[in-house]
Amino acid sequence: MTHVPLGAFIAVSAMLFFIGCAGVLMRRNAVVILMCVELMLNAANLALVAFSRRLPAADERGSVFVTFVFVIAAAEVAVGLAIVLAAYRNRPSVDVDEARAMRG
Amino acid sequence: MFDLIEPIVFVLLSVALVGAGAAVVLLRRITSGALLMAFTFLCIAGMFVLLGAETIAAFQVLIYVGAITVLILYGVMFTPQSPRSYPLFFQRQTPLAAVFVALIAVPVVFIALSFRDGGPPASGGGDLVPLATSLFGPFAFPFEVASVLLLAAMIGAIALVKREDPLDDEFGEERL
Amino acid sequence: MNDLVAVLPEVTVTLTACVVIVADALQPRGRSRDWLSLLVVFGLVAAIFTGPFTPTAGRYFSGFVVVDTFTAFFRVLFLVLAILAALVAPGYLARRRVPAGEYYATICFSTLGAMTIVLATDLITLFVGLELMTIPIYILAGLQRHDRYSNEAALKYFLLGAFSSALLLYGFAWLYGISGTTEMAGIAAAIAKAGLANPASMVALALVTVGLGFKAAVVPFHQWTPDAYDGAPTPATAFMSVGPKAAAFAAILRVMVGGLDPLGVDWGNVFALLAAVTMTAGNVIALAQSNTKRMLAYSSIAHTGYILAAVAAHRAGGSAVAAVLFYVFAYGIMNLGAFACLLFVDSEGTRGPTLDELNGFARRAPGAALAFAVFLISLTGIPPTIGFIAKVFVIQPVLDSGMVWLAVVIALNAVLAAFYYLRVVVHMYMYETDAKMPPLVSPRLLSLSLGATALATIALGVLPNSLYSWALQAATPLLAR
Amino acid sequence: MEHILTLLIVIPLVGLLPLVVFGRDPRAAKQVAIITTFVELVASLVMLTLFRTGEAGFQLHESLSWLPSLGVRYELGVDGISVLLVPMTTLLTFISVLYSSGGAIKERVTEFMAAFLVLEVGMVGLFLALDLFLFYVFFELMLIPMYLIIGVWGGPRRVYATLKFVLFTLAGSLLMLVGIIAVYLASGEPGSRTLSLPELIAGRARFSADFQFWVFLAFALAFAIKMPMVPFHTWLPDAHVEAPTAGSIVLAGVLLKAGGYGFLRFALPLFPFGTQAWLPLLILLSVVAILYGAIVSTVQKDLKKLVAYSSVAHMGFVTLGIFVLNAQGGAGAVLQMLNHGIVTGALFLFVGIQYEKTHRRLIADLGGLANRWPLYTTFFGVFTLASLGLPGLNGFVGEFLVLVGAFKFSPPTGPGGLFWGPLAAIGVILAAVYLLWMFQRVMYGTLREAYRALPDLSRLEVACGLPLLILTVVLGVAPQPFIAMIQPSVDRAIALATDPLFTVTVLAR
Amino acid sequence: MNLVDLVWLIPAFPLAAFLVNGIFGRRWLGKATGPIASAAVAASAVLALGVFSQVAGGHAQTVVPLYEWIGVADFRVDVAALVDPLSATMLVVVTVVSLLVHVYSIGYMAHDHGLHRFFTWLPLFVFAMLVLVLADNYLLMFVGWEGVGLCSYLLIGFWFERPEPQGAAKKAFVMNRIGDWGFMIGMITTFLLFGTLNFTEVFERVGIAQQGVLTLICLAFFLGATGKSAQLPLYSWLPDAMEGPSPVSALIHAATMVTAGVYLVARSTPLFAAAGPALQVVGAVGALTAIFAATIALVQFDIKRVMAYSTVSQLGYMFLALGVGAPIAAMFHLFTHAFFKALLFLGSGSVIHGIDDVQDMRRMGGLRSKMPITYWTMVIAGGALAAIPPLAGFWSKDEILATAFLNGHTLLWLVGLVTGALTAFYVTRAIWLTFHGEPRDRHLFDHAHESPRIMTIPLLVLAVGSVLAGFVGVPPESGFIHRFLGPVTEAAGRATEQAPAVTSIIALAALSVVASVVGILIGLSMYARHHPDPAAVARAAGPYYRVLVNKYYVDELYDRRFVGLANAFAGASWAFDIHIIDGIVNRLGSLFGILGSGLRRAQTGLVGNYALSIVAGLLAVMIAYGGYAAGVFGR
Repeated sequence: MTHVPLGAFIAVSAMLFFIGCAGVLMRRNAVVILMCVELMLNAANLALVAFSRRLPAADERGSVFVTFVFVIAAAEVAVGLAIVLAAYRNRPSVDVDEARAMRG
Repeated sequence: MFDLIEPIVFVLLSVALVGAGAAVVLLRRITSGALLMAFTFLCIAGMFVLLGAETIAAFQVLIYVGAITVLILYGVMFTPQSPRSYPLFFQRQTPLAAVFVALIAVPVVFIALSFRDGGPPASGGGDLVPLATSLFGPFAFPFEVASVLLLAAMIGAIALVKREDPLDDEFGEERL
Repeated sequence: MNDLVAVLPEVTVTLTACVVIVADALQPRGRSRDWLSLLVVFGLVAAIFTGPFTPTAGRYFSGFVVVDTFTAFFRVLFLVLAILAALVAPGYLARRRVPAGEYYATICFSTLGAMTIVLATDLITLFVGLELMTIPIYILAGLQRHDRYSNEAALKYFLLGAFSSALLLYGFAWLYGISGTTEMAGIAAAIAKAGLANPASMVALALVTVGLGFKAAVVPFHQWTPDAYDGAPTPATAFMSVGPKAAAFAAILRVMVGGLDPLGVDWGNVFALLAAVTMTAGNVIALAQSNTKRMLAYSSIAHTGYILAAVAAHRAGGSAVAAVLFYVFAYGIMNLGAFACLLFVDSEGTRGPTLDELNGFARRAPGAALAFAVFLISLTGIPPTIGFIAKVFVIQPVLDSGMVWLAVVIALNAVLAAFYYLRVVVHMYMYETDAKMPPLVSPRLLSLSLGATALATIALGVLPNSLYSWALQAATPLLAR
Repeated sequence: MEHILTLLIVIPLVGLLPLVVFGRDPRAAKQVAIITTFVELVASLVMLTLFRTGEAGFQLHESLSWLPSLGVRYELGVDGISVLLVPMTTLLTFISVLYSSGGAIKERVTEFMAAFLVLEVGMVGLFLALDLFLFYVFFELMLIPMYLIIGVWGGPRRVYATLKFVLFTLAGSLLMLVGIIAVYLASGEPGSRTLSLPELIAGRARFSADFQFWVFLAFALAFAIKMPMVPFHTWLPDAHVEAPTAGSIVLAGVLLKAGGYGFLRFALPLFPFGTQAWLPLLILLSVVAILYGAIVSTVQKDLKKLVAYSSVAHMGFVTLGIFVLNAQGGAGAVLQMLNHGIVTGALFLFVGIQYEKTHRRLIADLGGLANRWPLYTTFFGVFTLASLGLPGLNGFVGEFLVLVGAFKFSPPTGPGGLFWGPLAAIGVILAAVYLLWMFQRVMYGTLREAYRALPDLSRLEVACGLPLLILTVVLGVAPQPFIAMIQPSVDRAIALATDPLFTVTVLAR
Repeated sequence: MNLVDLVWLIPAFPLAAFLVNGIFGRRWLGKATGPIASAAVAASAVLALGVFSQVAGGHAQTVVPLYEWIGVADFRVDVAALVDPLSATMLVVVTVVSLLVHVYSIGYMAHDHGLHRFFTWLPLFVFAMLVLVLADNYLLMFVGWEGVGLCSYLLIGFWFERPEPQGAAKKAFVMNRIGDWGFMIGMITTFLLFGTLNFTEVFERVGIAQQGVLTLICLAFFLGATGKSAQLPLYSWLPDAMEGPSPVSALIHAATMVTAGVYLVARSTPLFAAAGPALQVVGAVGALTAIFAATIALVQFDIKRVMAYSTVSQLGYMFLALGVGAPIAAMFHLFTHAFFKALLFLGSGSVIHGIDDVQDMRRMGGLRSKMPITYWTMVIAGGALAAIPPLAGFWSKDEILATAFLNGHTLLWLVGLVTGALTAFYVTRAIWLTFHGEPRDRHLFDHAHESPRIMTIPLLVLAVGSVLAGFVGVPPESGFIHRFLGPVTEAAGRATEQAPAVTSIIALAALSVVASVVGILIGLSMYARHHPDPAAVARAAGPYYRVLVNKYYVDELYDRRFVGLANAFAGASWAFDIHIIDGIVNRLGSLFGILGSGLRRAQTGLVGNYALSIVAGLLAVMIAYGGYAAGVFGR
C-alpha cells in the first residue's frame, strides 16, 4: 500500500512549529504563549517520531527522545504556570506587555 | 482503494492539525484555545499511530491531552483577564513578526519536503518493546536525570506558589 | 554498579539537594537557616572529592555517559561555582525572606543538570541536562516571589527560555533526521558526508546555533539577560550569570566542536561574527548603564563574546578549546565575585546599587571595596589577574587561526570595557559618600568567601600554569578523532 | 648577589606586608614606605656596582620557567640601556615617598604608600624584564597604582584626567599585547615557541617583512602613547596637572621612559624592517613634537601644564635620537631619558613644593618669590637651566648628542639630517624662551603680600632636592663614565636594527 | 716652573670664589664677598700675566688637557685648554679688566642689599669667560659662550623687582640663543665635515672641504657671533642691557663678553680665510653696524645708552677688520677698546653714582668741578674713543681703516671714516653735556660728589691703559702685537698684502685724524656755543631726527611685531591642541556614550520584542550559513 513520504510529515511538523512560533511572537497572554510553546514542542515530537520510524536506518531513538520531551514539557508547564501565578498574585495581569518594569 | 487510506487520513489530520493550531494562535477565548490545543495534541497522536508508533501515541494522549491540558486549563482559570477588544490580544509587533516568521517558514517547509523516505518501518509491529528496552537499558542515566528534573520542578513550583507567610494574604483567598 | 560509581559526584549532589530540602522542612519556621548553606557546601565539597574516586576516562551506561578530563574539569568548575553561590547567599536570603531550602536545593539541581551536559555523548542526554540546568534557574529567578522585579525576571526568562528550548529541540530533531543518530560522533560522521551545502543541515545548524547561543546570551539572543539578571535575587544572579553560561559553553563545545567539527570552517566564521557583535554590543550598552547590577549583566554579555571568539577559533585546535575552558573558569569566579560584592550594599526595595550609591564605598568598607576592585580589574583584563591571562589565552588561538581582525576587536573592546569597570572604581575610591546612603551589611561568611575568591583571582593570575595545563588536558577528548 | 634583580622586584612587595600590618597608623606607614624605598635604592646601587661596564650583552641574567604552555619565562637582566634607568627609578621613588611623607599627603596615607610600592615593582620590573610577556605584565602593572594615585589624591578634575590616562595607555598596550602574541606564534613551530628576547632576536629572521610592518606598528603605538609622541600626548598635561606631586614626579620621571625604553629594547632589535619602514614618519613626529611641544609650552598659564608640555618636547628628542639610528643619537637618547627623568622630576617636585606653600599654580598668581625664597630660587633656577639645555648641566649633553646624531642621519630617501637637525635645534632656542619666561614670571618681580610670611625650603625639601641637584651637575660636567656604561648596548641595539644583510634576507623571503 | 701647565688655575680661582660666595654669601659673608671675589680674580690676573709673559717669551702653543668630557664613537670632546698668543692676550684683557671692575664694584655696590648675589655671579662670569677663552675646541668654547650668556642674563636682571631689567635680561638671553642656534649648526656641521671639533685639528684639515660648505659653516658661526657681539640684526639687546649695574655694563657689555664674537671669528680665521664670501659678509655687516649704531648714538640722552651704542659701533669696527682680513687689527682694537670703553662705562657709572643714579644727561652739566678725577679720566677715554693720537684708540682704529683701504675695500674704509667722525661728535657731545656748561638740575648738582677712592683708582688705572695700550701696536704692521699674534693668523692671508708704503699709512692716519677733529669741532661748536643750536638742528632735521631718536624703530619691530606674531601663533597651536587633537578624543568618548544609550532603547522590556529579535537572529544566522555554504562570503 502507498506510503505517505517522510518529507510530508516533516513539512507538516514544520508548519505546526512555525504556527507556534508565530503565536509566541503575536499573543500577549502569558498562558497562551505557553500553549504556543507546547505546540512547537509537539511539532518537534512529530518530526522526531517520523524520523525514527521512516529513516533508512530506523531506530527507536527518536521515540525515546520524544518520551523525554514529554517529561520535560510537563516540568516546564508546571514551573511556567507557577511563575505566572506568582506574578499574577503581585500584579493581577498575565499580559506580558505590562511586565516591563525593567528595560534599557 | 484501501491503499489510499493512509494518505487520506494523513491529509485530514494535517488539515485539522494546522487549522486547530492556527485557531489557538488567533482565537480570542482562551479556554477554547486550550481545548483546541488539546485537539491538536490528539491529531499528533493520530499521526503517531499513522507512523506506527502506538506506544508514543498512547503517552501522547495520557500526558498531553491529559495532564498538560488540564494544568493549562487550571492556569487559565486562575488568571482571569478583564475583557478587552480583540486587537489587544495581540502585540504591537504582530505584522512584523508575521513577516519574519513567513520569511523563515516558507523555505524551511520546502526544505523539509526534501527528506528522503526510508520505506516502511523495518521492524513491523509495535514500538513498545524497543522503546522500553532502550529506556531502561542505555538511557537509564538520562531517565534518572529526568526524574530528578520532575522533582526539581515540583519543589520549585511549590516554592513559587505556596503561601506560608502573611504577605501572601493580601492577595485574595477567593482566588485559590 | 560501576556505572553508578562513575557518576558518584552527580549522585552526591542529588543527595545533598534532598537532604537540604528535608533539613529545611524539619527546621521550625522563623529559625535561622544560615547553617543550611554550610550543609550544602559540605555536600558539594564532598562531591568534588568523590571525583577522583570515579574510574578514570571511559564510557558508562553502555556508552551513553562519558567520563573524561573534559568532564572532570567542568564538574569541578560547576561545583566550585555552586559552593560560592551557597556561601554568599545566607544573609540576603534571610533579609529578603527568600525560601532558603528551596534556594539551595534548586542550585544543586541546576548544577546537576550542568554536570549532566558534560557527561552527555548524545543529544538526548544533553538536552535533558540542559533543561535540568535551565528550569531550576527559572525558579531561582522568581524565588523572591513578593518582589515584582523578581516575578518579571522569572516570567521573561521562562517564556524566552522555553521558546529557545523549542527552537533547540527542533534543531536537534533535524540533526537526527539528517544523521539518523543522536550520538555526537555519529552526527559528526553523517554531517561530514552531507556538508552544509545540504540545506537541511543548514537549517538544523542555524536552529542549534540559536538555541545554544540563547543559553550563553549571544547577541542578538541576549535580551533576556539584563532583565533576568537584574530582577533575580542578587545571589541567584551571581550564580546564574556564571553556572548556566559555563554549562552553555560546555554544550556548545560538545555539540559544535565535538559533533560538528567537520563543518568547522562554515560555522567558525559565523561564530566569529557573532562573537564580535556580542562583545561590542555588550560593552557599548554597558557604558550607558547607571545601575551597577545591570551594568555587570551587560558586561557578562561582553564576556560571552570573548569566549565565543575562542570557540570560533577552534581551528587552532587544543589551544582554542583550552582557552574556552580557562576563560569560562576565570569568568566564573571573577564575575560571581563581582555580583556578590553588590550584596554589601543591599537596601530593601532596590534591585542593586546604582553607581552613586557606591560613592565612598572604599571608606565605608575597605576590604569589600578592595575585593570588588580586584574583580573589576580582573574583568577588565589587567595583570596580574586571572582575567588578563584568560584574555591572552583567548587572543592566542584567535590569532593562530588567522582571525587578526577579531583579535583587534577584542583588544579595542577591552579598552571600552575598562572605561565602565574603572568608573565603578572611581565611584568607590574617588568620590566621597554623602548622607542617606543605604546601610552596609557585612556577613562574615560573605566577606571571607569573597576575600578568598579575590585572592584566587590574583593567585591564578600570577601562577596560571597548572590551571591552563589542566584545561589543555581537558580539551584533548574533544579533539580525539 | 646573583639574584640581585629578583631582589629588586621583591623588596617593595616585602614592604607591603608591614604596611598592611601597621596600616592603621599613618606615621608607621610612612616610615615603612621610606625604609623600603631606601633599601630598594641601596639595592639598585649595589646592582650598579655589580654591572660590568663595557659589555654589550645582558648581565646579572636570571631565567625561570613561568608559563611553559605559552613559552613565557621569568627572565631578567640588565644592559647599558637599562642599568642607569633602574637607579633613577628607585631614587625618584624614594624622593617621592620621602616628600609625600612630609605632609603633602594628608589622608589615606597607608593606601598611598601601598600604591607607590606596587608602582615601584612595576617600574623596576619594566626595566629588568627580558621576556616580552613579563615586560607587558610590568608595563600594565604600573597602570592601576598610577590610576589610583592620580584619581584619589589628585586635583579637582582628577577623575577625568586619570580615566583619560588609563584609557589612552590601554588603547595602545592592548594592541601591543596582540602584537606580542603574534610574535609568540611567529617565533617558531608549536612547542619551540618563545617570548624570551634573546632567543627571539636570535630567530628574528622568521619574521616576514609585512609581519614586521604590522607588529612594529602595534608596538610603536603603545610606546608612542606612553612617551607620549604628538599627536597622542593630550593625556599628559591633564594627568600632570591633576596628579599629586609625587605622582607627577614618577609619571614624568619614569613612566614616560617606558616608551623610549621599549622602542630601544624591543621594537628596534626585533623588527629591523618594521623600523626602517616606519622611520620617516617617526622622525617627522619626533621633530614635530620638539617644536610643537615647545611652542605650546610658551602660552601655558598653568605651571604644571607648562612643564608637562615641555616634557613632550624633550621626549621628542628621545625618539629623534632613537630613530636616527646612529651611535650619537642612541646614546644621546638614553642620556636624555636619564636627564629628563632627573630634571623634570625635580621640576615637578619643586612646583609641587611651591604649590603646597602658596596653593597657586597659575603663573599669573605668582611672582617675586626670589625675594623670600633664595634657596628655592636657586634649586628651581638650576633645574630650569638644566631643562633648557645649558651646557655644563646634564640637559645639554643628551640633547646635543641627539642633535649630532640627527645631523648625521642620512636616510636612503627623503630629507636627511641637514634638514631635520637645524629644525630640531630650534627647539633648544624655544626651550630658552618659555622656560626663562616662566622662571621670570614666577621668581622675579614684586612679591605678593600673601606670600610674605611663607617659609623657604624646609630641611626635608632640601634633602629631596639635593641629590637631584648634584646629579644634574655631575651628569653635565662629567658624563663620560655614564656614557661608557650605555654605549656598547646602544650600539648593539642599533646594529641589530640596521643590519643590512638581515633586511635583505627578510625582503628576499 | 712652567705656569702654562697651571693655566687651569686661572678659571679655578673665580670658580672657587663663586662657590664660596654662593654657598656662604647670604648667611655669613655679606660684605666680605666683594674682597673675596676680587682677591680670587686678582690671583688669576697675576697668573694670567705670568702665562702671558711665558707665551710672549716664545713658549710654544700648548694644549693642557684636563679630562675627557664626552666621547661617543667618533665624537670625542675633551676638556682641554689651548694656550697660544691669542688666548693669552684674551686672558690678560679679561682678568685685568675684571679685576679692576671687581674692585670698583666693591664701592659701587656697597649699599645694595643684593651685594652677595652680585659678587657670586660676577666671578662666575669671569670663570665662564675664561673657559670660553681657553677652550681648545668649539664645544667647550660653547660651554663658556653659554655661561657668559647666562651670567649676563643674571646680571642684567640683577634688580629683578623692576620690570625693565627682566625684559632686558630675557631679551638678551633669547637673542643670544638665536645666535647660538647658528653656533650649534656651525659646530655640528664642522664635526660632520672634519670629524672633530678640536681647533688645531680642524684647521689642519681645512683643505679637505670645498668652499661652498665652508662658507655655510662660517656664516653659521658668524650668526652666533652677531648674537654675542650685538651686530645687525641681533644688536638690540645690548642697549637694553644697560638696565644692569654699570660695572656689569663695563665688564660684560663693553670689555669682555661682547667681544667673544670677535674672538670666535678670530679663532676661526683659517676657516674664514678659506671661505671667501663669508669674510665679505662679515666685513659688510661690521661696517653697516658701525655706522648704524653711531648714528643712533648721536641723539641719545641716556649717558649709558650712548656708550652702549658706541660699543655696538666699535664692535662693528672689529668685524670690519676681520672682514677685510685683518684679524690682528681686530684683536688690537679689541684690546684697546677693552680699556677705554670699560673706562667710559665705569666713568659714567661714577657720575651716576655721584648724582644718585640719574642717567639722563639733560639733568647733568657742569659736573667737572664736582668730580675732577672722573672728568679727566673720561676725557682721556673719550679721546681714545674718538681716536685722537696718541691715545690707544687711534692706533688700533687707524690700523683697521688703513688695512681696509690697502686691501682695496674702499667703501668699507669710507664708512669707517665717516663713522669715526660721528664717533668723535657724539663722544664730545656726551662729555660736554655731562661735565661742562651750566648745571641743568641745581638740586642734583648740589648733592653731586666725587666717588670714593676704591672706585677712582680703577678709573685711573684704566686711564693709564687707555693711553698706553695703543703702543703694543706701534709701529703699525710690525708692532709687538703683530709679531705676537702673527703666527696665529697667518692663514688670514696677510701675504696678499704687499708691505705697505709708510707714506700711504701716514696719509690715511692723517685723514682719519682729520675726520675725528672735525667731529669734535662740530660737537663743541654746537654744544659749547650753540652755533648751530642743537634744538634748531633737531627741528631742521625733523623726520630724520625722529627716526634716529626712535632707533630706526627696530625695537618696536622686534618687541611688538615679532613677539606679537609668535604669541599669536603659539596661542593658535594651543587652541589646535585643545579643540582638534583633544577634541577628537573627547568626541570619540561621547560618541560611544550616545551609541550606548541608543542601543539601550532596543532593550524595550517587552518579551515579544525579545522573541522577535531571536527570530530575526535566526533568519540572519540561516542567511549567513547559506552564504558561507554557497561561498558568497568566501570561506
